[in-house]
Amino acid sequence: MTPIKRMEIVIDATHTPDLIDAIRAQGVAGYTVFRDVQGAGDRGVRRNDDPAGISGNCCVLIACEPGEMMKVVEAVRPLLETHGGMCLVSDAQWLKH
Amino acid sequence: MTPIKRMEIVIDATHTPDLIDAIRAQGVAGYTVFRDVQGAGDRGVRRNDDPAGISGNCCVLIACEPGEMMKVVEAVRPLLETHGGMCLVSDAQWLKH
Amino acid sequence: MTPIKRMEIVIDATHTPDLIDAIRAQGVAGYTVFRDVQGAGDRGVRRNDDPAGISGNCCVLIACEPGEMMKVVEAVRPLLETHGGMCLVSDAQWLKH
Amino acid sequence: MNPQLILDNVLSPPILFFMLGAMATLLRSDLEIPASIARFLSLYLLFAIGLHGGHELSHSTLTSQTVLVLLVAMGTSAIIPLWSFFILKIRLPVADAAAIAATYGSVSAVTFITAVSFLNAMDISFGGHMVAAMALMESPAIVVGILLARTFDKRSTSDRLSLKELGRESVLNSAVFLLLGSLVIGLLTGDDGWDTVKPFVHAPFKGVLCLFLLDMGLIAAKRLRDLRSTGVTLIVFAIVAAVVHAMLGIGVARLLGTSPGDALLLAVLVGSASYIAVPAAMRLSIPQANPSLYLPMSLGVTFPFNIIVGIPLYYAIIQAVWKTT
Amino acid sequence: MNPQLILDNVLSPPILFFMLGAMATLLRSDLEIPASIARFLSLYLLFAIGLHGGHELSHSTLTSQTVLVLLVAMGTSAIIPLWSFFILKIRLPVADAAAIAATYGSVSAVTFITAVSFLNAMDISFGGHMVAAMALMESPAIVVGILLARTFDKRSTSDRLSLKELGRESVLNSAVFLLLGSLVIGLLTGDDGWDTVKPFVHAPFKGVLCLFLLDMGLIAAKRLRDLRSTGVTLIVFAIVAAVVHAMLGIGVARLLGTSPGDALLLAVLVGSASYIAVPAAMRLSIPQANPSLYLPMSLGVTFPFNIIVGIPLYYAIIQAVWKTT
Amino acid sequence: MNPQLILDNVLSPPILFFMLGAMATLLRSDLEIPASIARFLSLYLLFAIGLHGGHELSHSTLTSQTVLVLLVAMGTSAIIPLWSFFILKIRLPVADAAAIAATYGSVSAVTFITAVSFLNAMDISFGGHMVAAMALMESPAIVVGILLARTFDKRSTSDRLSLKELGRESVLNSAVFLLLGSLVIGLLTGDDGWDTVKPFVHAPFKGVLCLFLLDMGLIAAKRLRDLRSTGVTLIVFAIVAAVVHAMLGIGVARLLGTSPGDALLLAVLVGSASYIAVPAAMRLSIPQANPSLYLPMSLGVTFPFNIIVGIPLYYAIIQAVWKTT
Ligand SMILES: Nc1ncnc2c1ncn2[C@@H]1O[C@H](COP(=O)(O)O)[C@@H](O)[C@H]1O
Ligand SMILES: Nc1ncnc2c1ncn2[C@@H]1O[C@H](COP(=O)(O)O)[C@@H](O)[C@H]1O
Ligand SMILES: Nc1ncnc2c1ncn2[C@@H]1O[C@H](COP(=O)(O)O)[C@@H](O)[C@H]1O
Ligand code: NA
Ligand code: NA
Ligand code: NA
Repeated sequence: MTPIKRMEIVIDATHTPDLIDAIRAQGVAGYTVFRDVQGAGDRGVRRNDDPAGISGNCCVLIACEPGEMMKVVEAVRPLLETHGGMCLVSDAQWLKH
Repeated sequence: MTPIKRMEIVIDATHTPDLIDAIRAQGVAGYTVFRDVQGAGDRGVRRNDDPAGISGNCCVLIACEPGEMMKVVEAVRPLLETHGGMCLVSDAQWLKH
Repeated sequence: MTPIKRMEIVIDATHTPDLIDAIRAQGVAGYTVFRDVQGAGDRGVRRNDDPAGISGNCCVLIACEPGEMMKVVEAVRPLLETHGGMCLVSDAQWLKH
Repeated sequence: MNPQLILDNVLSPPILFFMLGAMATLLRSDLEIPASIARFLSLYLLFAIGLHGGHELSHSTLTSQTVLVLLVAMGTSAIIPLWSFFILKIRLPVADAAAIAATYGSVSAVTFITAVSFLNAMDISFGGHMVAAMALMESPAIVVGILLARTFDKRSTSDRLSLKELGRESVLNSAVFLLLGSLVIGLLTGDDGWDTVKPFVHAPFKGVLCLFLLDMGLIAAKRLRDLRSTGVTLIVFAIVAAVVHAMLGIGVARLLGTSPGDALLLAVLVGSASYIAVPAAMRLSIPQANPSLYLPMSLGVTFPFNIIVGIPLYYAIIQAVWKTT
Repeated sequence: MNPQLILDNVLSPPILFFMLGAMATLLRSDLEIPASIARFLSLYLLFAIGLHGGHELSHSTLTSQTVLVLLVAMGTSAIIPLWSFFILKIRLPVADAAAIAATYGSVSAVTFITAVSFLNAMDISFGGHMVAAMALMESPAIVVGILLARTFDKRSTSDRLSLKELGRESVLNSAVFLLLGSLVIGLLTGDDGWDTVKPFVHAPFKGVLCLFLLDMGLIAAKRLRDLRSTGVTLIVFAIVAAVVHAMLGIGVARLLGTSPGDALLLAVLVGSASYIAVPAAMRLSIPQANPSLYLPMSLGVTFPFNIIVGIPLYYAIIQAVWKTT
Repeated sequence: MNPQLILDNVLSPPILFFMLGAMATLLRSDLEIPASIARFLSLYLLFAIGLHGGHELSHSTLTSQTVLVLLVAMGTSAIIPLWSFFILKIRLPVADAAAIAATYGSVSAVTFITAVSFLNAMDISFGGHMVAAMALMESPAIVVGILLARTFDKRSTSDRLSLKELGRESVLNSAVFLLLGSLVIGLLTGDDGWDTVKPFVHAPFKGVLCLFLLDMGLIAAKRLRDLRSTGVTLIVFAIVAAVVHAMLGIGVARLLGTSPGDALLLAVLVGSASYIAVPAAMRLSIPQANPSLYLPMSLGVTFPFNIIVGIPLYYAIIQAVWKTT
């Protein structure tokens, strides 16, 4: 097992494709997406219930090399600034298989 | 990035509104809810498959200030005592944006 | 609160039952399953969109005793070797209730 | 009793799909209906039954017999939990006994529908007010169940429980609310309303029921498996309660002098157990009660028993009784 | 004005289900339609409206009046955002003003359908080209809204926005794309195509609409609650805009000499606000705009106002005007 | 060959919706059908096809020709994987070759339905036993594919694989199980059963098919994009296999002396590739095989080729052959 950075980003469902483009542009090829996530934060309650599909969130989980972490964070930051959301980073071990 | 406590609580879908009321009452305004989660624990397998909707779980993710953490935990505890479920707490960094 | 190992495993939806059998065989009775998860990794993009249901992932969250961790990891490893996926392990505190 | 009746009943698509679903579980097929679809199918059924019942009601005149049937139906829903509770309390904790009792006081809408199909297939008429009877039988059982739990074990009910909450659980419960709401809308909009919704709620109804029962078969077989570990007593209760309560329903119907069709529907209402509205209400208001007892009993035992064996059995009895007297 | 019209309109199943949904939210019932189902119901409605409209179009001849109506419809969709923007900008940031303006320039397909049902129920005829008018009114408002935001506040629009993007947001937006696509398919396949899809898109349409409106009632009541905290000005705007724009629609219809049926539909198109296509486009292209303003205004205020009060009110006015002259 | 045939086929709503979906992907629209809905639509189609086929079967008499057609159909499903495997093995690892081979031995239910629509639109009759042929063609290919993988590369198949497992994968696979189960129920309940489910499974079928194909168009275009990176050889295989196998089907039909309608259906069965049942089974039992080869080939190439070009092409050939002799 090797040490790795575990990032989890909650963002507007509408802007998830932009987020994925941004992290892919940093060379990140592995990520996991949880759809239809609800929540609340600075911009109020997001119930994922409207027919336009703009009140839902996605949660994107990224395990990346400690060295890559900061550039991913910097790629994500402008999106969160414009669209809201959150990004948490923690330490984990990656099972090599 | 600032240090933060990352709490994740798995609870009965039926009682998720109570959980959210309880954490809101502690001044927590930010949380993320994953719906239609299945699982198993002391109370057996929960397949999220019955028409009454009582066999599903929700997972609630809360990033809160380290100082707030204990009062949230105390607010959550009685719910878990009555209804089962689980609460994990870990350390993470929060991306300020 | 007691220290605990937090494992999260992303695997092919098709093979999730095998994964659960494998961890149950190690005496793990508690786990949480997130269905309909999308992602990308070594084996390409998994959009969870085909009618055969083979392009989706599941994410399984397991909180287990530090002592049990390695045997669970070893039980999981062969499945990840054959089917792909990922397994992260981190430290957390478990709220006793 | 006529075994042909059971066979005819079993050889209808809804029952066969239920059995197909159960087979899929037993043989470990990976067949699965997505959870959101299953929830939608059950919303559709409640919506359709409500509108249909409301429309039927808008045509039926309110006789004193009708009123009596409605009152008696509500009464049994309130009384059944009482004896069930005291019998179950011998073996089980208060919370579990109360929750199971409430489950058996209430009704299963899909069992009711299956009985309606059975009557339709045999060209036997029945009154439009029976849907109203069904809609009215959900709430009393919930209220009585909660009161029993609260009386015999204070800690078993949810803290926030007030009288206001009680009313809420029993009427605002999503299943009860949708059923009653659709019933009232069907009643208010009468024939004109019915004409606009009929192609959606009437013609495809049986087909949707087949898919829903396929899913119920899948689930029921899983629950039955879970239940085996809890011991056989509860399985026995789940069958005996169905038969005894159905006999009660038949007896009452005879006393009230209803038609055989209405008698079967009353038998099925009294003899069935809820697996949507009441379990949802119990989970909220008696959280101490173990849902892996009350749900599997009603879904995994009473429900299949009633739709496969119960309906033709009760009808055979009704035929015998109505003939002799 | 005839209060009977309002009452008749309210007593139709779709409106009653909308109110049942709103009641469920207000009384805190746990009734809920799964998100994926709600999205599917709205896809179904767009698919059905598109095919139906395409089929109607395939029968109607392209007169100069028809062309004029289509052009005027697109024109109002482009012009309404202009004045709305400058009025809203007095109180709101540029991004919010532009997004709300676009929302009101565009149309609500379900309001349109409800008006169609209203006309059908009263046996009043209308032209098949009105669905095309609706389909064409989504995009201009989106384009104008984005251009306004970009002109008055560069930072408010998404970086990647080019002219190509602009076209994309307004036409490839999922709701617009499905509606236009189905319309074209309906037009291309004519009567033969219609015969094969009709049993799916026509007969059950009203019933599906009831379920969709039940969900809209649930959501609208929640949004209205959210909106209260933002102050009453926007609620007032949401009602005044509906009425003023509808009057504009009626005036234009009168000038063009349309039938009363077409006039009502034009009034409803001009007077309604989008809650699917435009909000989705605004979220993408004007991310700075607060979605908890533009969505609740159109979904929680303008939409219920139009379907409950607006439609019969506009029609009463049309009757009066068309009679007098 | 008559280009009008292709055009007529393309101008039907199902094909146009498939193309609309593909266009949405190519133009990067955000149109999307929720995953649970797509899964439900495919369950509905299997359920409906099964019941319909069962009902047809209950009317057809079992002639020796019918039996022969069924046997031959199963035979081709078992034999096609053999040569496909050895051809594919030249370029691909054993696991991939075996999985693709199984995919092409089996059938695509939706291609079959599209061919049925084509025949209906042209008023050409065909035998009720062809649905049974389809249902019987899923399993042999799965069994042969697994055996090939296991024979030529022990490590490629799942450890737990026993003969019992083999039967299970091929028959208890959710798609096969639902199709066969519905077929048997349709057969058992005959006309009475059919009457009750018909309004749900028959009338709206074509409309649902349109929505399903819209989704398939969305997906197929994505897969085709993925496949381009793997090189053009597999794309060529996916088209050549369709045509060659369809010719085989036509040849066999001629030898058996079937009607032109049955010949087209046999051609389409033999020439199509599975994208539901077999991929699901391969993922489980040959986990080493890369699903981003076998799924995109059948879903992104063979399927669109068959429904757009193949069906009219095969029919033109059948017309020519049946005329000359
Ligand atoms: N403190 C938090 N803990 C967990 N999730 C959060 C938190 N703050 C925000 N979120 C998530 O991020 C989404 C957008 O947040 P915001 O932009 O602050 O409204 C919310 O809807 C939540 O799902
Ligand atoms: N050790 C565990 N690891 C992960 N999830 C758990 C664990 N224990 C319980 N859970 C989750 O919490 C739910 C309720 O647990 P319980 O009350 O123990 O039955 C389960 O259905 C699981 O989803
Ligand atoms: N670095 C990563 N971070 C997050 N999720 C990943 C990562 N790598 C793989 N995954 C997940 O695991 C699944 C299978 O991965 P793979 O076998 O590498 O294709 C992917 O579809 C993702 O959902
Ligand atoms: Na009962
Ligand atoms: Na408008
Ligand atoms: Na084939």
